[in-house]
Amino acid sequence: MRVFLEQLLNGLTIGSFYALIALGYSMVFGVMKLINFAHGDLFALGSYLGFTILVLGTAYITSYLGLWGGMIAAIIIAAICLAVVGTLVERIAYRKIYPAGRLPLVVSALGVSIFLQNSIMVVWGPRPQAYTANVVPSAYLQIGEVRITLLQIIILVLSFLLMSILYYIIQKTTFGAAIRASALDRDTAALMGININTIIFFIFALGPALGGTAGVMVGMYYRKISFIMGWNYGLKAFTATILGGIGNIPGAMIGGLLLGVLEMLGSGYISTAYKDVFVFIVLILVLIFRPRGLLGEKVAEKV
Amino acid sequence: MKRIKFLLVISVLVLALGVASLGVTAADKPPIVIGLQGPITGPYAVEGEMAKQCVETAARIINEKGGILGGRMIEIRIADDACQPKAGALAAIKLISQKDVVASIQTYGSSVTQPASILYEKFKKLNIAYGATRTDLTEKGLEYFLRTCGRTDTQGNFFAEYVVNVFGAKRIAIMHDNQTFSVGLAEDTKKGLQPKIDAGEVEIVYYDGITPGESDYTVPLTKLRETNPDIFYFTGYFPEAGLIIRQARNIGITCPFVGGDAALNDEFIKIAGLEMAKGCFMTQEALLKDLLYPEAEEFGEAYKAKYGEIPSSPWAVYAADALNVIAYAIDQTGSTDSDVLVDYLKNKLENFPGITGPIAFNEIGDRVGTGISLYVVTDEGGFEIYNP
Amino acid sequence: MFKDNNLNTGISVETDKVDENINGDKKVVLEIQELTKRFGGLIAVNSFDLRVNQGRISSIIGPNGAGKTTVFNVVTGIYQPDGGKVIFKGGDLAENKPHQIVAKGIARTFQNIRLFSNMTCLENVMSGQHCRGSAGVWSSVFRSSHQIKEENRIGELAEGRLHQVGLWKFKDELAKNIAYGSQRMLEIARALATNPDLLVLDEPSSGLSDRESEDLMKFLKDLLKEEDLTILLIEHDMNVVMGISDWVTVMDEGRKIAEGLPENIYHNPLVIEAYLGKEEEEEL
Amino acid sequence: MKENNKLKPENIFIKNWLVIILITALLLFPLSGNNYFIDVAFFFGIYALLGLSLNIILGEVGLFNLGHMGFMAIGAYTTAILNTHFGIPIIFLMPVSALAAAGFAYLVCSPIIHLRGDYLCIVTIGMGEIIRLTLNNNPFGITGGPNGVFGIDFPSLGSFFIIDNSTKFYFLIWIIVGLTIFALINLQRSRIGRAWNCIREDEIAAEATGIDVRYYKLLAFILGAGLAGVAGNIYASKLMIVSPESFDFMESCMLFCIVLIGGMGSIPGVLIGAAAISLFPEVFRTFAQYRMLIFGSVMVMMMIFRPGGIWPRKRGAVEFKSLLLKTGRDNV
Repeated sequence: MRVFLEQLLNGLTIGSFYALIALGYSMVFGVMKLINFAHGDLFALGSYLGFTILVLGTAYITSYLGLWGGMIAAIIIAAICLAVVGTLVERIAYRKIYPAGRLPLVVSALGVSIFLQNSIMVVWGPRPQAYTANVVPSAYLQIGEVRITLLQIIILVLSFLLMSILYYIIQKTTFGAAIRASALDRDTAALMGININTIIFFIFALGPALGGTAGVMVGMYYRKISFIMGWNYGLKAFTATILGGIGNIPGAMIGGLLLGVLEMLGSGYISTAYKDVFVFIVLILVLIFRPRGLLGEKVAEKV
Repeated sequence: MKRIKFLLVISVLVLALGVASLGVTAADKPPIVIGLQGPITGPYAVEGEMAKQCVETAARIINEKGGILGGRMIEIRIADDACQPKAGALAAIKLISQKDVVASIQTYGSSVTQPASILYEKFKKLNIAYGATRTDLTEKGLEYFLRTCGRTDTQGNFFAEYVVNVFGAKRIAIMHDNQTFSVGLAEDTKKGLQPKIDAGEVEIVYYDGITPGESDYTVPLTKLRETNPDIFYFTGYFPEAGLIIRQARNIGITCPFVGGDAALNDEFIKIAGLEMAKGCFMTQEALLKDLLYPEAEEFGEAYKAKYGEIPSSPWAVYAADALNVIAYAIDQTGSTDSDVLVDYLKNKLENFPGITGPIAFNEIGDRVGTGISLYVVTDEGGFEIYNP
Repeated sequence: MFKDNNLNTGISVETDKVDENINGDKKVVLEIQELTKRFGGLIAVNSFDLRVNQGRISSIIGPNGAGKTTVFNVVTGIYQPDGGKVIFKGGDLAENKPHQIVAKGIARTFQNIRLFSNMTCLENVMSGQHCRGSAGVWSSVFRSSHQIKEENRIGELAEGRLHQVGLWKFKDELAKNIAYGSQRMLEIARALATNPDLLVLDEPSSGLSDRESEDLMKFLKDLLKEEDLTILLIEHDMNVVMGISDWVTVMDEGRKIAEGLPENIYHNPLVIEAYLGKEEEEEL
Repeated sequence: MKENNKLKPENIFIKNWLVIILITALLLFPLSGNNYFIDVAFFFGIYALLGLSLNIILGEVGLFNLGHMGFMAIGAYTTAILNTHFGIPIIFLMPVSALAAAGFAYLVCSPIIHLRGDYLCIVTIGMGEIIRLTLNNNPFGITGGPNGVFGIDFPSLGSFFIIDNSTKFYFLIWIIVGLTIFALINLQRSRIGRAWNCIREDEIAAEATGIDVRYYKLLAFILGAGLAGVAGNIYASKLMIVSPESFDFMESCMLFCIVLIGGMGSIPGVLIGAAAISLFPEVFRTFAQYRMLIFGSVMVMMMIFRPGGIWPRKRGAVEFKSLLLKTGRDNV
């Protein structure tokens, strides 16, 4: 029981990382029909930015802000930077290519991804970096036998908060309605007087911002960050997106959490070595039987 | 018409490559070129970089003393293998295909050394490993493969006989990372423990591998915790070691943590964080700072003079020693032919005064007599020999 | 395949007895029996019956959303029916894939033209012959004499069809680059290239100028004279329908509300109310 | 691209002229005798072969496949394992690897072939990853885990004919690439090639025109995988070692780029793309760590300024009498 609870907890923690990243994929795909391969590396970039912020600000944090304050500050700054970078990427690398269709976009996205990954390597060096201990809170709660670090709690709460805010924006506000509309049919939405560019700007700012947040959290949680981590997390998050139903916001959240839990339980009860294999097999099965993901609804081909 | 341009560009490019490759120059008094294959980039770049610095330092010392074979300088040629088996094979081919490379010092990590050594063997090129301690590397009857570092079975036995007693451990957990070196050490340790197991003094309660390069090892660690061991021996490399000690402590594994000789490294402390790292133990060949030979002094000075501090990794120093023996052998035999050199090193070389102590090789290419000690991470984040 | 009766209640079908003995001698190519197709709650086609006679032009007319195109999609195998049968040349088409149905001899066009836009017009038509070819991977790779003969045959036949629809001059243009009217004709040429027995046209004249529809009507009439072919078409444009059809079926809300000779249909109050009425509103 | 596609005679002449230049360049190149450059050219060849094989799937049929390296891995490991464990000569293993990869493709793809666009894409990614991870976990102790399988022989027939140096490997791979190109040109010009393109253009219309969409999609996967298997075979015997990390997701993405940079479904395009991907990092090695950075930005530039690829396929006049002439014409 204890083991199960611990795995579940870890699963949820990782899952919330995946979910936060997946949201970025999902929003961009929903509106642009683009698999934004650069998103994973934006996440990694966020992680490194957080690292630098914390290193530079160590003195300030320890004396004034306190660890939690420092964490929040790092997250906010990183998120803002990422929002800027994200929109820049869209401006420079994607906007001109929209008329050319989707495949060139994919290549461009891969190019951006390679570019970001290697710029991280050039700036921070090829060695894995580590969030230094003195800026990461290490307190924990002992509930029964299960030990929960405060960090985990904060991560869970924070990501849940962010997700619900986003959910509210997307589902309840008129702006969200506009986003959903343009996700369904961009041209018609444009005809209905929705300013697509604003929407694009918004998703390319918000997606990476969430990714960056996740990046800082991952850095805090595992300490070790490396410039290649973007690929692994990106791939997992994209899997989560598809699992939940691509272009579907709640789908991305549920997909992410589900993936995290699956991964942990899979490695706990099936095989540690084959946990990713297990994850992908589940994904493929889901797609065979529900070709549009868990929450995505079937749309009949109009002839 | 554009397309035609493009085609032209390509064909020109192909031709250009050809022409460029024709330019081969030769000096009148050629230096002795010795290859160094190491992880200059990639996750273990720190080891490769340090090995490069050490070998160059050693070469500088020799060259300042007037080189070998009456004034021929030693030149180091680097090939990067990024600590990947495939890249390692390519790097080996790159060195082999350069005719002026007389011998090669190869590389950190048994999983890279293994394929590379086979290639060197195929092309009959002397190669001396500095960071590959897996036992069976020398057991496969390779003619041209030697190593200046020790073997994992020495280390395994050391753990089994000494360390276990020090902590009076009964329940032993062993974790490896599925890679050549790590699995080798784990197996050797198991073998070393076998007598005690038969005698019923100890038992191995956990023995399993993890996948390197991931960031979350809580699941295997939870399994490990459920077996509540007295001592936890991790035989993998430092990036995983750093994560594992953190996560182990976080989920409440309190028993002493002992790492193999690939885990002892400043990076380990950086990743684990000092509060977690201090008090961790390592089974480890002696570090340069603990070596008391005059050659060690000299080398340490020369290195410090250039790079500010003495090398923290023991392997880099073995690399320097590899260079020393090769240079010495060439000087003595007056030949750069691999067969001659191999024969000399294996059969004639006796007590060569190396940085890491007297060096000699047995007929299968293992170094005779290397010592292992138990190190502990101090509260300041240094490493010192642990004496209970 | 099941058949539920409660759906048939209250369907009044006015059939022209005259027609039966007009073309009693004609044999039936396509027969649709009690066809039903649902999308979720919506019943698109509701136990619909139809008989298409050899060598005639039969039309289905009806207001938008009457279920005409759905009938076509079921006939051509793109949808599977929820009830009823489609019998072609005496064989049941149930469970057949679209390409198998094409091989059996039904070729179709689409309401919104679906061409292979980045291929040349000739290639578009040649692809129609695909189902009549047999060359496999090896014979294609090694250009076996049989494959070469086949390619020539396909090519010449395609050229013939292009001539027939008057698009020869565009043979090497990309399909997306030719005019809308020509694209319609190209799609018909592609359908004809499959050597069909039954040609199914989905609103062939929509988007065409009056002049072009005139030509189209003439073209279809001549086609029937020259070749042993049957045509089933959906049409919106009354003039076209009345101009060329030998037999007209009227659909509304998934049901057949009337069928008969064009002139009779033209004066059928039910039809005028259900269909023409709406048509006029649309024209306002 | 509204242009009259009929080729003017001098145009043809120039094209063939360039082909001749290119071929002679390829033939003379090894005379330079620099093994390093010859190896680079060899890897160019490998990428060309992989690019061509993916081009069948992605370029001709328009199926997103981001797991193509998986097929190569199957081929490479089949070769490696059968050769090291049972000492079967590499040459005989070439068709075996091809069949293994093709068979695998058939098994894996038949249940998922109905998926559209991005869903197929992620499934292929998943497939590629599953293969890599499984190899990495050393099932039944035959794949050697992260260290891979090593000590693979050189291709040889008895003792008189052995491919054991860079130059011979260079010719081996380029001869195979040449044969592949010949075969693909013929396929492009056959009813099969047309069927593939129809599916890429409009699946429903293709089905309604009498093309068995499912069959031809699977056929593309099988042929593509088979070629990738051959590439794997040569790759394994050249490097003498296969290890999982050579077949990771990044590599599959690179192949994807080869096809798109060159131009979908265009054979010369694929060659150019392969050249770009394989030569670029080598030519720019002097930039050391900056080179991949440059590489990434160049990819973006490419797509901004030539989204159709460097050399998009030109659909030219099809004629039926002079087939010999035709094969030479629109694609080379």
